[in-house]
Amino acid sequence: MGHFATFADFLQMGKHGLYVWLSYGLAFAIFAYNIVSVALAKRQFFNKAKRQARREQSES
Amino acid sequence: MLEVKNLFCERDERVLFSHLSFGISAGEVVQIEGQNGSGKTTLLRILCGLNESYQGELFWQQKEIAEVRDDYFSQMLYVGHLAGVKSTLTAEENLAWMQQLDPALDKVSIAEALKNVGLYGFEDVPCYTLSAGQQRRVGLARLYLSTAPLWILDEPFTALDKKGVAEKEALLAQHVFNGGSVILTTHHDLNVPGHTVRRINLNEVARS
Amino acid sequence: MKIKLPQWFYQLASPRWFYEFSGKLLPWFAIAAFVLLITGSVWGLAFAPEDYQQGNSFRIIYVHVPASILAQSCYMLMAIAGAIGLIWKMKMAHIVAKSCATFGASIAVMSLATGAIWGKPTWGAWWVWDARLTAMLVLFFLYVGVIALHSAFENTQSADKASAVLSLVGLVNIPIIKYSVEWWNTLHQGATFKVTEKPAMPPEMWIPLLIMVLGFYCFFAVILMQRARIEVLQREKKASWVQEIIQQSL
Amino acid sequence: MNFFIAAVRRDLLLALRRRSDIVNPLAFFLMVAVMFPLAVSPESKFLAQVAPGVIWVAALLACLLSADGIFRSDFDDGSLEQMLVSPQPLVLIVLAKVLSHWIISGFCLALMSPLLAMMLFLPSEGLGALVLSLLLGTPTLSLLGAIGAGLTVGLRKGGILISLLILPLYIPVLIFGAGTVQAAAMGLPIAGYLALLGALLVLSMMLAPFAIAAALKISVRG
Repeated sequence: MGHFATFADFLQMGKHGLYVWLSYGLAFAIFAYNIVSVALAKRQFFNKAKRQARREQSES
Repeated sequence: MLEVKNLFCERDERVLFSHLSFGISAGEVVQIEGQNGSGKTTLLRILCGLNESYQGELFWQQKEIAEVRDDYFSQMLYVGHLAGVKSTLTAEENLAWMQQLDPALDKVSIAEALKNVGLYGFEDVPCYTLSAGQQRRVGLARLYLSTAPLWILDEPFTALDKKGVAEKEALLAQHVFNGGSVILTTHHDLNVPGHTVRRINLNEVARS
Repeated sequence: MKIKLPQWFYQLASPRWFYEFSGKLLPWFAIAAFVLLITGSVWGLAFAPEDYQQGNSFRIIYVHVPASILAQSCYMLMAIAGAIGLIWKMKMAHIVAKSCATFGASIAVMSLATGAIWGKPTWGAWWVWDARLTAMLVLFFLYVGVIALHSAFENTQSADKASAVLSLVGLVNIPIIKYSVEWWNTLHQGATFKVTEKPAMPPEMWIPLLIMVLGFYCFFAVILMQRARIEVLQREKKASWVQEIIQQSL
Repeated sequence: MNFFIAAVRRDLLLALRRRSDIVNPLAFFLMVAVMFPLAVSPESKFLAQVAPGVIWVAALLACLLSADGIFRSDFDDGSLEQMLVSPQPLVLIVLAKVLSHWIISGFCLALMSPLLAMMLFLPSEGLGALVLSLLLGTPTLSLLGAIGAGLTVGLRKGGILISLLILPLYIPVLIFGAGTVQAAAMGLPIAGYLALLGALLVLSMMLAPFAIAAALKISVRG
């Protein structure tokens, strides 16, 4: 495991495990938020467009 | 004087007018017609540079307006829905400020202009004590002061009585007679003595 | 103000061209971002040596520093795009600026939060009025202001132009704010432990940092393009080419 | 120049006719400073220490609150439209409006600040520095506030939004302004601080009017 002897050591990070994993987790969460929000916005747009297309079809 | 070429404007995803072209030369009165919401006010605001969400070209004396802005603004008088009258100032102070703002306002004295709009004796009363019609007339007193050749007037006759309207029509006639021109919107049947009024209907333009 | 611009600039200004071009670029950037971020994190977390003073908490640098750099350059891009939109009345520039705002705010939050977490083991407190952190907080406020202003307008064009003016004002102010905050910080605090002003880092430490920075930028490019593409579709939804895309998605 | 003086005179006249425009920021300034000892501690030693900051924050908030109204009435009654279609340069009109706003807010606040300094036990060495720093710093606050006012004048919910936009920009002025007073209270030289405040003022005088004019055009033209 590179710098660390065992996997447990890697998880523990000396005595700073909590802080290191917390910040990486947070960074990951913000990355994920960006990806998900973009995907949601995209789906929302197409759903709305579809509904509008259906509405126009039923009108005509 | 003023020329509009191929004007296109839409608002809230609705086309107000497209391919709108017209010109106005010295000594002409042009009345913009159309139903409520047909874009009359928008058109007038575009003409005096208060609305930029349009496509097309505007020319003043054969030059693009954007290039001769200062010259255009000093030769154009705009009276909009809002009179631009400060209610805490007196009629006289209001007009004095308008004169500062627009150096083309100096034909007659302020006192005379106020007399012409029937506000003789109201010069030094704060405008909030005046009625809506009287406040409107303070704004219109500008017309008596103006030497600008082009007048753009948005519903100038609202809140005026019959006599007031007739007086304003006579004033327009005199302005046009002296080589000025007027673009206006109004719900009244416009009657400018001795002149024919050219009408542009925005509803027809939108359809074309 | 009439400066002739190269041809590609006008092409880029066309939303349709942007939509098609970014569609081709997107997968490459996405792959690059993924590879760089994974490599950088694994290297930074597991292989880089620990800091002799801070121990393993030093590994937070690999997310904190790229986030801070990106938050600042994202603001710059937003303001420059806004300026281009104002001067050359370019639709695409405003779309880019708007997409920058939301992303930039989220990345500023990342920088602040990881900075605070890093602060706990190094300074013993979650929040320290350190000059860099304070300046980042102000940058976050600037982002919030731009987003709030944009959403307050009903008319998209006015919203674009107004937020462009605000972000330009902010851009002029950022160096002044940074300088004043640093100056205030040295005035009020003794020499605090400066995290980023250390003697030169060994390559095993800075190479993963570089990889992470590149990864963050690639990710930024991916999200920015995606957001801009959606915005393009929304704003051009009456155009026939957008209608075609919608038809295809049915 | 005549036009500039006329524009300043008009705005001052308007403020004089509506006294509340002048009195309200001053009353607000005083009240914030009164709240502080009530909330924290009336002990003179402590108050003397925080007085520079409290007075500066109170002045800053008073400026910010009154900034919202710089263009509002002109926008509502159509005067702003007339300013935009006039051949007079908009930047000049804007500068006149900011100057008159400063006279009725910042300038009066600076004159009133010794009273607050006394109530908060500011050491007498800091008194001159307080007035000077406010005189030099508040014009910058007016200029920046006018940018926010110009951007939000066409919006219904202007009030809280303007603070969101402008407060971050106020930070440098606050730091150097309160720093001046603190330094003076400790008997340190203040020329450097005043020079920085002056530099901020010059810079914002050169750039802000253009930003304000652009903001107003956007608000009116849509």
